Amino acid sequence: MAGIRSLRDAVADLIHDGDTVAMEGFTHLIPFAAAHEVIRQGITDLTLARMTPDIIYDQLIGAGLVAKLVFSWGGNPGVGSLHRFRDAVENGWPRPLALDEHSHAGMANRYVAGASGLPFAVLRGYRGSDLPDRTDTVATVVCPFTGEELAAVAALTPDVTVIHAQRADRRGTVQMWGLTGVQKEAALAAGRVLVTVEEVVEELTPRPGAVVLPSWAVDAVAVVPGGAHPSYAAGYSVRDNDSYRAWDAVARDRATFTAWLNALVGGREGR
Amino acid sequence: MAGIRSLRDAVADLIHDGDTVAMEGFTHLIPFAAAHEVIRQGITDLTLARMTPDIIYDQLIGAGLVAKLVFSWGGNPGVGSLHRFRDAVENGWPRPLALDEHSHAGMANRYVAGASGLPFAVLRGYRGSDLPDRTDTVATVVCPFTGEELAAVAALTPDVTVIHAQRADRRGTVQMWGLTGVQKEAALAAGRVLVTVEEVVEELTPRPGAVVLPSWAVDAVAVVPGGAHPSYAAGYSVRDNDSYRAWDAVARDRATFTAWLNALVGGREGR
Amino acid sequence: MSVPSAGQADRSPVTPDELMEVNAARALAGARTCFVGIGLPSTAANLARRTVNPDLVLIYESGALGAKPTRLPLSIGDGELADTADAVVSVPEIFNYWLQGGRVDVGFLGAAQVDRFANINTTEVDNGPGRPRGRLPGAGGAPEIAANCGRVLVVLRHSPRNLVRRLDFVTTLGHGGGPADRARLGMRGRGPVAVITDLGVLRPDPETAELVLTALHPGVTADRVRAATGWRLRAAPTVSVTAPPTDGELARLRALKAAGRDGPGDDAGPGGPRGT
Amino acid sequence: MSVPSAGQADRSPVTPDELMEVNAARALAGARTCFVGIGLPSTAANLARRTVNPDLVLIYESGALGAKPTRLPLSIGDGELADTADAVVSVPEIFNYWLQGGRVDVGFLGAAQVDRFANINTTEVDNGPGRPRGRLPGAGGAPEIAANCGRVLVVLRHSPRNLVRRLDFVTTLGHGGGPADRARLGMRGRGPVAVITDLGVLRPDPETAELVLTALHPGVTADRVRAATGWRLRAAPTVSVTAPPTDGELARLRALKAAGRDGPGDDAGPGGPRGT
Repeated sequence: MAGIRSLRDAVADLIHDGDTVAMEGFTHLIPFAAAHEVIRQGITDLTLARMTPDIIYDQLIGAGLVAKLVFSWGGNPGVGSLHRFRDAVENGWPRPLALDEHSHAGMANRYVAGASGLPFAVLRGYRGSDLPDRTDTVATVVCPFTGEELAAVAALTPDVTVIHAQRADRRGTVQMWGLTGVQKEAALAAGRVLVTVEEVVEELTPRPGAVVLPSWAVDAVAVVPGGAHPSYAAGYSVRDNDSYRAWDAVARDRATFTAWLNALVGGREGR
Repeated sequence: MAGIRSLRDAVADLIHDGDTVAMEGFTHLIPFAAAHEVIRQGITDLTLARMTPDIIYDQLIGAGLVAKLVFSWGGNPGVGSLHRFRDAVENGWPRPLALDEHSHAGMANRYVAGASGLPFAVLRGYRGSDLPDRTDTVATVVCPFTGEELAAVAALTPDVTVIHAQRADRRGTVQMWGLTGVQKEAALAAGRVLVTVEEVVEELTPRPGAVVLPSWAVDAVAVVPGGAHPSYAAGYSVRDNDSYRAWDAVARDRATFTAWLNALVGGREGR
Repeated sequence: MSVPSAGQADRSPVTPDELMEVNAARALAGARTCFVGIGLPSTAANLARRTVNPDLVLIYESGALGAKPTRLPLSIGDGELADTADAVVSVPEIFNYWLQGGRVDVGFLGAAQVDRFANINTTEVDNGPGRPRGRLPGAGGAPEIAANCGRVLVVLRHSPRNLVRRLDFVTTLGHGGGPADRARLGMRGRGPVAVITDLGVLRPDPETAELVLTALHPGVTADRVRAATGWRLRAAPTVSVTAPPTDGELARLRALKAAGRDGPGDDAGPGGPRGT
Repeated sequence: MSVPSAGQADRSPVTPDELMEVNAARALAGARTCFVGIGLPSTAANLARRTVNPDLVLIYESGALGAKPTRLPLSIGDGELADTADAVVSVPEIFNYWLQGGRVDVGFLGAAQVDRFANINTTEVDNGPGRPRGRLPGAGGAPEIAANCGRVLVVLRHSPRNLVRRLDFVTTLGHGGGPADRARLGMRGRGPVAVITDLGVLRPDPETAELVLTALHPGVTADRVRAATGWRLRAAPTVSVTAPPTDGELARLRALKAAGRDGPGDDAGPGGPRGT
């Protein structure tokens, strides 16, 4: 049953050194505030999973907290490279970054398998690609009915999944709408679930396109208005494209990034 | 792209002797009017698939149009037996009925595989049950990562899926809400899709909990108000429990059933 | 909660079905989530929400998560289930993400036949030589409910025809042929922990997994239960007597069933007993 | 549709990028559904909806089915994609039911590197001895888009660094090493049918599956294309010249891009070219 907690306490309780953490949200509803709290608390040696690492993981990688990245597309959407991700992969700065690299379809199905309590999922994917040579989480299975060989991907079961949603009720039932990506699957695949929300309301009136996570499938809810910025929460904010562009200059250089990091860690109210 | 057609023409065009047909709807939104049109047109030698055959298939079976039934729970919900189904299985009247029998989880995943363009789906199911001994659409697969053995079910890909929905727009985009069961999967698994709707509207305003099938995923839409009766369409009607109960007496006896059938076939406007 | 003697406020005597229903509801005390079959399980689960477990989350295979019906649903797909649910999801999602995902504490099943290892038949019965096998509704959700819930409760009326030594068909595995079978088959949940009938309660023996008599309803003798059981039923070292229904339990159960009189609902639906 | 000469109404000359974008849009004539990567593919698909194919259904991997954006989306997850869509579904559903289910006619991909069999690299490039391999964004949706769409269009700028004899990494299979490879691997779609660049159009030779020059944009010579190609590019028996952009095409393209000036959007995002 989800308790309504402060973000600081919820992160400290639920996310630990060495955990596999998924912070999901497909461009929309990316839980930046929670990631910044992880940086402030210095929770480290993380394996981070996310279809699109986006600048949220560029920041965690640059902060030196990430040992391994599980992903399928690592760019700054609409802008260009993730420079901290590239620097870690190409130069090992500030630490080497192991990769478990997939296609979007593969990552999505890895979460589906995790949410479904299955050890693997089947898809028509990866054929002819060099990707399977680099990972031990892609294999093949043979259909017992047709004999056809298909790709199998191992279930992805994070220790913790963190997502941002529009709102929750006081019991901790969560409601989100708009592009809801792979968040339900990532949450249900995880051992623990932390949700930051724009607001808590007395009653979750039904919304078109809403995905609801019952309170008993969530471990903690933290109220963080604007907690997806510079991503957005449909109905509450719009994507801050200027911040995404500005990140390019911050992240391109180790010194400017380090200054950004120090400012974030120095000020508890930094974001 | 879905055309808005008369039910008579749509059934005649899309459903043929010998087809595998799924008429889905989990208690809610069962496409009774379309089934009655199939009976009137005498389309026969059908393989019928449906998780819960319900009285819609009791009627088709009793009419002698069904060679095989693919299903997972065959009762009259809230009432008792499906007498025509039992008479066909136990006594071969009016013709023998072959069965391909599954659990709900297995049937649901067979449709999922079909909708996903996969030859099979994986689940934790059927273990220790005698069901797999009677079907060639359940097998096992071994997880290539953990070595665990799991159940595999063959994709179910009907020639035609028929569903009932609340409404469509003039282009044939379909919207349904409430308990939407396995309808999306059954429709997307099929070669052809026929949807009966309560009404056609100028614009499909978004609805909480709505499932939308784009017009290009549907072959024909027929406007049949009350086309789910004695099942129901949330927002338009309520389940007619009296009719479900009354069916028990009609179906229990071959003579009373035959009288019902003659009345249906005799009157084009019979329903 | 105090347990006053039964029948003080309500004039009509407690029926055997009511004893079954009240004790089935009580078995849901402490559970967080329950996967509910229509019929007796639904009656019990809805009574539990009005008595021992107001926060119990009811999950129906039609896709309703956290349904809070105001009266007994007549079918698994009643509109009120969707209208009152925390969330409505597709049938594949209910089975894959919520049931198979291991998120349900208790699976509550009806049955046509139960054997001494709590295996369940809802497929067909042998009517004897020269007669066609009698067709039952089939599996419904039961095989995966029994496999994937944390624990399973079974509720059915006691008779030698219902509680049998050997099933005519194993639709749903309970404990197979003994205590190791579930583990051998990789089943995640504990399987059936109680069979609650109109005469008493049977539970699997911890050593053998065979169902033994653990409780009698008030006024029922062990001999009567044995006579109604199709195998040589053994008794647990201690056989208790179930507490009589309280006034509150009985009043709420009767109100529930009166409001649901629009249709039967006790003897059919997926997971329910034989559909005849 | 009449094809007047270009530039009559708009004073600024047509750019090579505009030739690429207009011809990419034209390649969508007759398609029903298109799976759209952000960047150049999105520009082309949105232009097609304003010119050759008003009814084209745009499918974005973020879950938007039938999006009708009023301006170029900057990211794959722009709010307007959801707001204007016929339906918004989950990311697993987009990939499993809609893409893998075989419901998409055309997959439209960007690329960092394309080889002579239209295989695609978006993972990493070899920067030469002693230097670390250059990291690209990765696969995104491309491997399954290329596998499961009816046919695939690839759009990228022409240079010897982009169109290479041999990829440093095969992210996404085009035609493998020849015409039989897709069938051998059980791929359902036809794979890449055209590579549209700022210089012209390459298509796979029907016999060998090797990309050959089939069309030049106005004013471009075959020699210039060969010089910009990393393998010894052959020409098809007939090499046509693409029709110059019409006034309408150019006006709509420029209006689209002007409205999208809020951000780049041409050189990043899943399926887009190298993210630098």
